[in-house]
Amino acid sequence: MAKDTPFDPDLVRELAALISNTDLTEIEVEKGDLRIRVARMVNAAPAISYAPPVQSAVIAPPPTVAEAASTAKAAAAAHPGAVLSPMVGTAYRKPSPEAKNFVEVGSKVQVGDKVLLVEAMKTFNEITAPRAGTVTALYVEDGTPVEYGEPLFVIE
Amino acid sequence: MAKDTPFDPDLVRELAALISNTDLTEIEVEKGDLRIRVARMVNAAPAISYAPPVQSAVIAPPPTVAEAASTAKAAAAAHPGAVLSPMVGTAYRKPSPEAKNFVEVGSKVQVGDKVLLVEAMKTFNEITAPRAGTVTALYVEDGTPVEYGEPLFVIE
Amino acid sequence: MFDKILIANRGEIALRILRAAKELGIATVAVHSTADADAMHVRLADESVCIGPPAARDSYLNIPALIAACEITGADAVHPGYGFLSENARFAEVLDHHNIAFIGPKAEHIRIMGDKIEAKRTAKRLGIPCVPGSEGGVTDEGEALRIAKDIGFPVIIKAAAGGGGRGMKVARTEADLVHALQTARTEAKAAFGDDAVYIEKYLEKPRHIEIQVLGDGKGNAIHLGERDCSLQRRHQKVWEEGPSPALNLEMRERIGGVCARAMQDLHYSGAGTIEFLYEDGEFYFIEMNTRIQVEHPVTEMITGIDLVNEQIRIAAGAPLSVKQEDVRFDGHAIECRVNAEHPSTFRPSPGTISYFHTPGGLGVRVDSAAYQGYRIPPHYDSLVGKLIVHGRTRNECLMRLRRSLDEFVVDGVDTTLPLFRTLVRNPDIQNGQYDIHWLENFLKTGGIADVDNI
Amino acid sequence: MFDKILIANRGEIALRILRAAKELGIATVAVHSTADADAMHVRLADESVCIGPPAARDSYLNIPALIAACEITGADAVHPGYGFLSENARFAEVLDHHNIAFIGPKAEHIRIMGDKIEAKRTAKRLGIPCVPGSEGGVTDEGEALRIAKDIGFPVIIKAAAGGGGRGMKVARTEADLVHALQTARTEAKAAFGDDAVYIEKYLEKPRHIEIQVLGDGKGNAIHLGERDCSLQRRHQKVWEEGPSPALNLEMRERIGGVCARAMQDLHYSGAGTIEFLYEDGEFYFIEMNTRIQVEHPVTEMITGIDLVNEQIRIAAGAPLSVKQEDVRFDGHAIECRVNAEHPSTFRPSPGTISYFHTPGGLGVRVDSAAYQGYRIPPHYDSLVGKLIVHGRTRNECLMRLRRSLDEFVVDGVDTTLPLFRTLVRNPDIQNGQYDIHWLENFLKTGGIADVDNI
Repeated sequence: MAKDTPFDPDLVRELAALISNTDLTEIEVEKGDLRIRVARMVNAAPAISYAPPVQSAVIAPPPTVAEAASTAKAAAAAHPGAVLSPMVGTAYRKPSPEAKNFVEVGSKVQVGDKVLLVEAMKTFNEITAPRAGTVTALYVEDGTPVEYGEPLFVIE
Repeated sequence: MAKDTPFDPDLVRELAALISNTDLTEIEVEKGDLRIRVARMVNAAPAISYAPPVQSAVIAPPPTVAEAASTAKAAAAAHPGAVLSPMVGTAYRKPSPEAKNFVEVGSKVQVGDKVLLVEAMKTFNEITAPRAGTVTALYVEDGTPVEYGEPLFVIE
Repeated sequence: MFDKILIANRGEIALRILRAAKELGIATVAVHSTADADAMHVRLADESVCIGPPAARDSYLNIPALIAACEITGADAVHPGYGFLSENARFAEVLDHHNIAFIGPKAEHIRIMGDKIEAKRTAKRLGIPCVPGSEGGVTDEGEALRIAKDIGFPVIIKAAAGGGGRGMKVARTEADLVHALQTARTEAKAAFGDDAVYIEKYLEKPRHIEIQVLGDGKGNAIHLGERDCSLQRRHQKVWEEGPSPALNLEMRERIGGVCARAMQDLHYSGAGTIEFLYEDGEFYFIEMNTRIQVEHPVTEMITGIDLVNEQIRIAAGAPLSVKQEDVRFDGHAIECRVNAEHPSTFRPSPGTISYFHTPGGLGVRVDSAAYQGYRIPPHYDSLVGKLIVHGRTRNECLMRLRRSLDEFVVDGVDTTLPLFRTLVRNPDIQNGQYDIHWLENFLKTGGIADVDNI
Repeated sequence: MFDKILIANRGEIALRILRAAKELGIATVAVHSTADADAMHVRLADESVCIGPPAARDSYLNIPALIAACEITGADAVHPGYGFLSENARFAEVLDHHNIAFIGPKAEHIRIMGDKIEAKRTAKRLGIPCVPGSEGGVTDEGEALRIAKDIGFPVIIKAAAGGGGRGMKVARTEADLVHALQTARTEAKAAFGDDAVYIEKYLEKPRHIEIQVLGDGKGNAIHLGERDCSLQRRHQKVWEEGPSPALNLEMRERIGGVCARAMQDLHYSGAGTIEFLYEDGEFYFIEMNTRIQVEHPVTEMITGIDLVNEQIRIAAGAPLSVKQEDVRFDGHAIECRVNAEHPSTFRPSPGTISYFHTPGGLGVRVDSAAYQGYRIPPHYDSLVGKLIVHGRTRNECLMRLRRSLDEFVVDGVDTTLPLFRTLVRNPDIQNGQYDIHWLENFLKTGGIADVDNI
């Protein structure tokens, strides 16, 4: 650095590093006729963000009807191979109590194969495979309630 | 650390640790010709910031009693040479209606010189110059109301 | 009493029902579309069920989904709120078929009152005053004159076959009538191929006054006085109050008595509202709503009676909690419907509420499902909340309303709060001098043009 | 009527006064310390004046600053709220000297009731029941027995010269008395060099019951029934309700009548509260507060009378707005004082409110100066707000309180909301079976230890 520079940039950089590594917002140094002051505004970033009432224990979301595997399910809903329930109702894995399940985890399915039934108002709605593949997860037991949009199974 | 470095980074780090472990927001150290000042903004942290009701036109702050020059005054309150009112009351620039003003803008004052009177409950409280200098601004007219903490004048 | 009520609605009325159920110690099920997963009543309910996508026909109007939701949660009663399925007789029947109680009147009464012609016929039979007019089509000039004299001028002449304003003429004098009749018949003939016309009493500056009723379904029924809902925009009520500035005690008791007796005769069950046009001391039946209404808090504030609590108790077979002679009207109440709309253009303003602060203190009630950070979905109505204020007198009520409106902060979306801040300061409103055309005229003449300065 | 009222207070009561003034169409001046510049009532007032630094003695207790604030704003009346200068007779006199109305009683009455001995003497003279006991010191055994029999057991024996518990003995029987008297006299002699003792009725499980009064200063005065404030912690009221679960109509009318007549005799002006201990059907005067009280909304909710409005009107020379025979008690009301304190340790928790959502709906009132983003300063009391709930019956009120408490969200600081959620579910509270020791015992025995799960 040239002799006639009024200050030493390296010195400022060092101060900047110091200020970053501490929680200081300002450093001022004075020695002889030299005086350097560095500052940092840490709250510059956030615009306004709002705390939703869900923060409070009191107004936490209530249990959904299918609470049991809820966290696993929440993740599952985002799975690209997940099939979601098109309606609220009761899910069945077989056409009658005596029959065997339409599919099991590991079953290979073709497009249109029956996988589940969802009953609402005595109407049994067939849930079929939207694509060919292997059933890698099943989130409902026989006779369990399902909500609209709840993940039922995964085909991969 | 090289001999010619004007400051000792370890010293700054030590000050940073000190400031973190106390509830200080500023430390200034002066020894011989060395002066180091470190500061920290403690309200910098919060991720959540709140929109105060002042945003709304409805719950805007009401006019203060001395609305007239309010924006100029707000700036003035931060002026290092500003003298703030120690009480709420009515400000007077002269000891009696016939007398002349204690000071004018441009007047030179010594420590203890009378600058204003503030009256509350028929008691006239002298506002004197806290330092020597020149009166560079006067924010109150004779007989105007002042609030506690309101800037009265500036001495530079 | 019921063990678990499913709330087949959304928004502030869903929260209102939840509150009533909680206060009765009854468990609650909230149902919601995917757009309402964050709703306040969903958060507060004991259980919640997602019943479908945002479109109401696939969720809140989806009967199979609602029945399924009852079955998987074990709800033994459904409260339909207002709108959606609240006046759907088939829904009531389907619930009955599934042994689930419908918190509302009998399906038969919903059906009768849902049919314009049948409703008017029933009202007449029950002694409820209707708009007087010719029984059928009139073509004869002499008969028309006789009828008009009988009714009293002004009268309106409407094409019997028609609708939509064509062939409608107002006659204010006998001389008018002959000319109006000819014109109306000519127009009717041209438009519908039929020159028969109806003659009816014409109301120039009516008020909208409605009577709240409660029946136990076993022949006991009472009235809870009136609400004046004349301040409307495009047939949407904006400001409701009770008692009406236009009625006195005697008129209230007369029309209230007529309505209560009619509901006794009908063996009506639950809460209902009989709507009238009112002019020159006379009432004219418009329709009956067989459900809780948006403006029900006005009546609650002046009578102290919790109408949703009554609905639930009646549906569970309990008797009415009060007798007619125990109903007392105390003070005055006004409700303002705060919508997420621009206060002068009324353009809907869905979006996120960035700041929400409700007024408090004596005589102030807020019924709102909104909260800070709540996103108002664009799929449904724009009601953000209702501000209901009570005072010992109408004047105290107006002054309290004024100060409450000034405390109410809703940022992030446009609301109609500035409209109400204008209305509460208007001399006509302060004097109670308004009819069903007042607000439209006020808005048309720029009453709230300078809204940004309010 | 006044043109402009200066509110010489802060927090929720400052906002309460502002609301009453606005509803009367009177301009308002908020005064505040530098710590309260962001207060809600400051934002809502027509004018504001900063009167000093945070310390109350330099701001809210600073009489010259308040007088100066009146003078520079032209306020013609001052409402002192509660606490601070509200029971300072000199402040009332100084205001009078400056021709500014003090919204409160005459200085003379403030002074009398502010002096413990003078207050009791005055109460006795006015026929208000006091704790019966010996007129002066007793040393004779026979006299002691006669007095004790006269009063009825149990009695408490206190050193006439003493204080602080030394020389205090409770005697439950005649046999007890002789022994207790000896011990007390010996202890008194040792401690104070004087063995004279007082004998007084001993109350084992009293309730705190207070009567609200209003007088016009001209000899007219009424009572507005009682509030039961027995639920206290360290002599701080926590939960107040009215009517008291312990009183019936006849007892209310009897003690209310005594208080109203006393205030008539005194020519008392404005609002006041006569506080009693109550046990076994008898009332015993404690003190009279010559100001509005924190718990005044309980009375407002069951009578419909706006007490602050009355205070202002009376101070302006208006007559009382109601006669005794027009006062009706309607339903039941409970107030919970929500403090920024840990709900079981009661450690104050000043700081910023990061989320604030108040309950709404029928029968729910919130009196609070807090808002989201508000920073509770550490300099003053910790009251965040008051939740007041009304119901037609005590049971309805309790159920409504329960659901309201569950809707109330205050994040960012600790509050006593969990304490109230526990209390409202407690069988003793539900049955109204509590005395002034109940809450302390409940807390001592870990009643709210598991607070984090509430």
